[in-house]
Amino acid sequence: MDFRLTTEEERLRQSVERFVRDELIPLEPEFANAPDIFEGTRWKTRVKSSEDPEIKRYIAVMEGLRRKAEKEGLWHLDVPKPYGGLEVSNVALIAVTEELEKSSVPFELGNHVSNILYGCTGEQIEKYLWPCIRGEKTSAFGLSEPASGADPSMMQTTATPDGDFFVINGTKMFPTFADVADFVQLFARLPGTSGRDGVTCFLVDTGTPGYQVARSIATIAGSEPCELVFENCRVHKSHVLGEVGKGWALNQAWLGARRFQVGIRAHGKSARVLRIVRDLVRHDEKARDRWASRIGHFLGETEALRTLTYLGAWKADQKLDVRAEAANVKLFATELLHRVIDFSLEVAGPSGLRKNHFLARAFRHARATRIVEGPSEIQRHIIQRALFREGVAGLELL
Amino acid sequence: MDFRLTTEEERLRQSVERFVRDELIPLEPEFANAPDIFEGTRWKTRVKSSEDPEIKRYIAVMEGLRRKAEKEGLWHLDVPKPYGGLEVSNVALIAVTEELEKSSVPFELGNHVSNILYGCTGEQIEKYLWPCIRGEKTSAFGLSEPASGADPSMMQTTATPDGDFFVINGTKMFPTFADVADFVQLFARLPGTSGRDGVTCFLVDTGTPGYQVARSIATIAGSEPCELVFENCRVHKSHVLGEVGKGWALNQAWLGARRFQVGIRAHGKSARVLRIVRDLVRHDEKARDRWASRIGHFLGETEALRTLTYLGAWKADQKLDVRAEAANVKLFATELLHRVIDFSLEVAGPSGLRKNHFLARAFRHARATRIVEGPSEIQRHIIQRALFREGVAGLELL
Amino acid sequence: MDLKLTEEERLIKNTAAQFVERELISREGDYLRQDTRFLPPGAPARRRLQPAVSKQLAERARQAGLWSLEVPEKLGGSPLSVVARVLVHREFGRSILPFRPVSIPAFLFDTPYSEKLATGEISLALAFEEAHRTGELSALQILYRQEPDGTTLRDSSIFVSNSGADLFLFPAREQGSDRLGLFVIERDAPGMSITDEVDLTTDAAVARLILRQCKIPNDRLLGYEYEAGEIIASEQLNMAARSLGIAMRCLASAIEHARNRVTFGRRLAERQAIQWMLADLSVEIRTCTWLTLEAASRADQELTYFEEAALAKKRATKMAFQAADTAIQIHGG
Amino acid sequence: MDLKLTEEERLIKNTAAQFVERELISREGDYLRQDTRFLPPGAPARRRLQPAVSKQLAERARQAGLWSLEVPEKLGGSPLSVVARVLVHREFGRSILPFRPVSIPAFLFDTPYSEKLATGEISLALAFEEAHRTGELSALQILYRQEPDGTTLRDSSIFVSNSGADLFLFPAREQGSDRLGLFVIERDAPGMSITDEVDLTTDAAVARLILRQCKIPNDRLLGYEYEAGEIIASEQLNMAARSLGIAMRCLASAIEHARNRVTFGRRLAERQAIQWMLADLSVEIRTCTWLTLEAASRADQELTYFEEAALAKKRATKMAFQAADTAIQIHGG
Repeated sequence: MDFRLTTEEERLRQSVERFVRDELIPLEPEFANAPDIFEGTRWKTRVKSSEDPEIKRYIAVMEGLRRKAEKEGLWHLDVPKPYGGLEVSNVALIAVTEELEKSSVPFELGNHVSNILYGCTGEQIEKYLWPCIRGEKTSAFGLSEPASGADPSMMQTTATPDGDFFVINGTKMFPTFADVADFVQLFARLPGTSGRDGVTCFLVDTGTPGYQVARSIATIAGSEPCELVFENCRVHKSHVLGEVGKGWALNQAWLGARRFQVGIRAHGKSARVLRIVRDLVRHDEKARDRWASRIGHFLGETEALRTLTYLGAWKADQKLDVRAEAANVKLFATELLHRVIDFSLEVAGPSGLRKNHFLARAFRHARATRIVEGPSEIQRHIIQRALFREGVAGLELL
Repeated sequence: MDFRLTTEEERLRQSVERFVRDELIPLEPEFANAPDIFEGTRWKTRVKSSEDPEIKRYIAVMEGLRRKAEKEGLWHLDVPKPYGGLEVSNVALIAVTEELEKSSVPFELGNHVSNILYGCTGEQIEKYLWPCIRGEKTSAFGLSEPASGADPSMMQTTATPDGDFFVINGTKMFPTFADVADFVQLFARLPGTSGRDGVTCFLVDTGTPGYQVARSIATIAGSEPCELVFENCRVHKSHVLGEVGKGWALNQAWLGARRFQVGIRAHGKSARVLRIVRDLVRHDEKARDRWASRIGHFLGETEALRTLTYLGAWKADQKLDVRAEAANVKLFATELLHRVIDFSLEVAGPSGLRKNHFLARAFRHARATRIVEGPSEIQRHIIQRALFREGVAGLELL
Repeated sequence: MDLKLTEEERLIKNTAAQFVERELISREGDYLRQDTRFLPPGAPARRRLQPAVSKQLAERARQAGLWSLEVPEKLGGSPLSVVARVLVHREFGRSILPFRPVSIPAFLFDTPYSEKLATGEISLALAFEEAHRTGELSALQILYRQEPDGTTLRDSSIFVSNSGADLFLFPAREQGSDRLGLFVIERDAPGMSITDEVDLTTDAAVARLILRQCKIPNDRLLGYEYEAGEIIASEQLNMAARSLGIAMRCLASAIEHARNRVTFGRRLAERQAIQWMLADLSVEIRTCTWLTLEAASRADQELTYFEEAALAKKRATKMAFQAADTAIQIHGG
Repeated sequence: MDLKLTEEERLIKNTAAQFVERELISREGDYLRQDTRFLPPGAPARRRLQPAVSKQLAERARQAGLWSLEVPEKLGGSPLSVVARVLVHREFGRSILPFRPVSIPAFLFDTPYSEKLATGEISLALAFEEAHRTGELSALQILYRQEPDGTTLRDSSIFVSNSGADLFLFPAREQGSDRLGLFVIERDAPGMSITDEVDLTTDAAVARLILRQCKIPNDRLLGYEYEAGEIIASEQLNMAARSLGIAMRCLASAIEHARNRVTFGRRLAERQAIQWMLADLSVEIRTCTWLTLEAASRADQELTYFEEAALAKKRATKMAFQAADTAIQIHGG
């Protein structure tokens, strides 16, 4: 049994560690006063179009960081090799993210490429995949509906074949930033199908007639879900991603991608929150004695989350079944982070509630993570299902 | 809205307060070293037959207390007036118990009379009820079976009518102290019945042919459940308590009796445990700072339990539906006490685990209360059922 | 013991409930509605109640007898019992509209401000943040020294949440002693200023009250430790009561959603996980309801109630958070 | 990173699992069986493993290579890696029989006791209660002073749990300095006695080790702070490992019961409340399993591991309690 990174992974981790030390940490004082929106992913999308000079200045800093990272070969880490990326292991990606999370500057290495887009074929590759890899296009993910979420049998949006086209009708709720995205990965079902069968995924360009983003909705988390309306929207069959009728599997694959990142992110953020709490009580002996054991407890929880995350990533690299581990990490990570931040607000008092305060931002951002991408209830369900399927054998060593 | 006791209730409370101050508190040093068995109800039953001189000495002290309490008119508090008792209100009984619980001496006012025995008629009154009121007889409660608990449909013990007799066959698990009881209140079903229907309650004397107590079982709580076997045990129809086929309602009534006592007992015990914890850290400033806020938190929980308990008792006195309140109090009381004791053991360290130590005893005793008389899961079920039946109206003021 | 509401209590509670339903809940849609279909690229602005709406609501609340709940009879008010006040605040807690009856401590009605406070012409803020934060009077920053020609306040900077008020009530410690004094200061008093308002996550704001070379007339000292304790306890009861209203609303909404929402072929209400979240929440609400009422009832009977009020506030505010969190989870999950 | 067991690790784990199944679990019925059909009227006696059984088990464990896991090669042992040792203790944790491989710190094998310890002829107790309790060396009662003719120990009274041992290892603080010394003392050393054994709730017992005018040879000082830390960390890993075994057994038993038990027409396993209790427990077990193994692996790689071991122990022991508590609730409810 060996918990160490491989030499190659370790070398990558050290590069990122250096990058964080040399490039990000020095920017922290500046970002401590950044506008509220520099939490979550809002700054990468809608805010890019802001004319506010202060925001433009921050965006310019981010662009500079991006160029430096690209130069050091730290950009396309999780892009497959055929597309010019490093295609690093899950474990390596966790190690990289762990380093990045040591800084509070909200900088990520690489662009967000929805993993299912690697299933693009033919012209789709030039039109959707490459621009996403290069950061020229962004996409929204159109699955949930007013009455359906994780349950495919409730999906009501239909795609009716009509010659070489499909005619799409229905409403999608909550694809984030769809109003500023270039296209949407839309899930709809063929007429007369039910359950998982017949669900098909389409790549629908913003501006396609019959496709309208009705509104965007403010949330405390800074992510902005939208309402999408499709009225007799005609989409050519060349826009089908993967196979007709096999779209539900794509959704599952999307959920499964890099699913241990949530663990190491929560680990990093939790550690940073606890550092702030420690700083708050540092000069007050009574406060230190009062809070020390709870801080210690949460630090221990945070380290436990780290161990669990690496375990999951390693199992994923071995192509083992990681459904239970992934649910484990998602549940542990999001619930822990919530408790850590709640605790930090208790220690910080009212000043922690200031809108721009790191803790207030962290709170707003963390709350959503207990719901999105499978709420805690679904995670527990997955865990118990595995438990009753495999018994304690699922917890045994390999 | 008025939270005060009536003048009469207040007078009774003060009498008990005096009794506790004058009679029980002075005995505390002596009882601090009492044998392990002086927790729970073991000393009232099996231990009475012990030849151990030390145990006999303690029993004699208890008998002395009983005589004093009888002299002061503090004995038959919850016995109905027709049977010479005071028949005090639920609220008054809670107030009395609150006073008694201020002392760690395990003394209770009055004998345990199973409330359903007040349904005795004819000769049953002389044979079972009066001796129980006078403390001359004790009874066991024979409901659960190896495969059934709270669910009547699983009950398998049968009572087959045969002329003026019923022939009883089956096994009962866990009636406590049945081996030293004088009779058992036995529940069995008529042949061919199911669910609640047909369940009948019998008063079966110890020694009746065909009725055998197979064994008693040691538990950490000091209560000793027994296994009862009935093999063609013939019981005359005059031993039916209440109506034939209507026994399940008796079980419900039994569960409902004085159901708020568990709240005030847990309140008292929790307060005493927290007093011990406070004494433990009193002389150590660092420990005080470390534990103070958790002690304060638990004291607050304990007071909340008290308020909830009085509310329930008052509603019961008004003959209102208290199913949700009772479940509330049972759940809150038993789970809180468990957490308080667990916390106290954390503070006390290994010495709290000594078998005779108050905390160790309290721990063993408290664990069982989360299961017996409806486990926490059943209580939550009752609460949610009321909630979905009545909505928030069930929480509104009256 | 009689835990039923008295007729008066029931009456004021129903009045408050109707007011909240008709005047506040009915306006929530407007208040919450997003101004634009698409969010602007900058940081979102703080939501506020329009001043005209605020004024109108205050007027109607006054007509309904739900405004200055403590105004004494000599000033034309009909002061409520503490229990009744708690019932009113509990109803107001049901609405997310930032509007509630102001609380004016009784002893302020013996000051020259009394009439204007009673009519609502001027408003009052409690600047007790420091005392709340540490719970220790020794930690108070503001020191005072009384001299024949006035009271000198040491230069200080404290947080204040209702920064738009005309009068500020705050505790201070006497220089060289342990005595605590309770002072009132006018917004435009020399040496006093309000600065640095920042938005909170809660749609409220917090600002700093700065004292620099500030000297005030001696009659601005209105009370001592007990009065300060009373104000704190009274505020705690109000907060506990509001929290109950918040929680009841959240619970009702969660129950309704759970009854209607179907996932994987079953209603959420049939799932034990959901049932238990709500069962636990209801236990907490029932507990806090009666803790709050018992503390209020003790206050009415002139028994000690500061600790009881503190406990009710601590527990009820946590409960309100739990209620909102649970309702969000059930709606979102 | 490779989290699979190596061949050696798998081998020793399987050996231990078989031993526990065949020799320990098979004896549990006898061990737990109540002596009489009806309980006696007095206080129940402590349960103990019969000395003959204990001895026989030790012999068989030694044959299976599961006894002194740290015995060095020069004394005929084959010391295990820390990971392997953890795997062994985890298996032993599965049985409630009070029997486990003894742990003997490596440096004791350089003392005259080495052979007898290796053969199991004499036994060793760790008297570290004081150090565990406070976590602070400054709180240690026992002070020592080294002189040319021997080491004087200050009169003291400390708790010791394995009071039947022949040798006792304990930490002490040097008089007038912060230095910590690690000493071994024989049971019958002059000035040393064991008294006041009392039963614990756990079927174990605790006693007092009393030192009165005790002077021991200077060579009984075996190490300093680092060695004491190593012993503590090593014990913590053993406890964490045992806790894992306990929890796995409890979980397996709860799953089985939940699958079979029917109430109100449904199996417990179909109830979300039960499912979630067990799901939460399994999360905790998975977490503690890997915390423990990671700490052990760090020890093997000679990285710092004291903090990791402490965390694993703290969390795993709590988890074992939770596991037992949950299993009891599911069986009883």
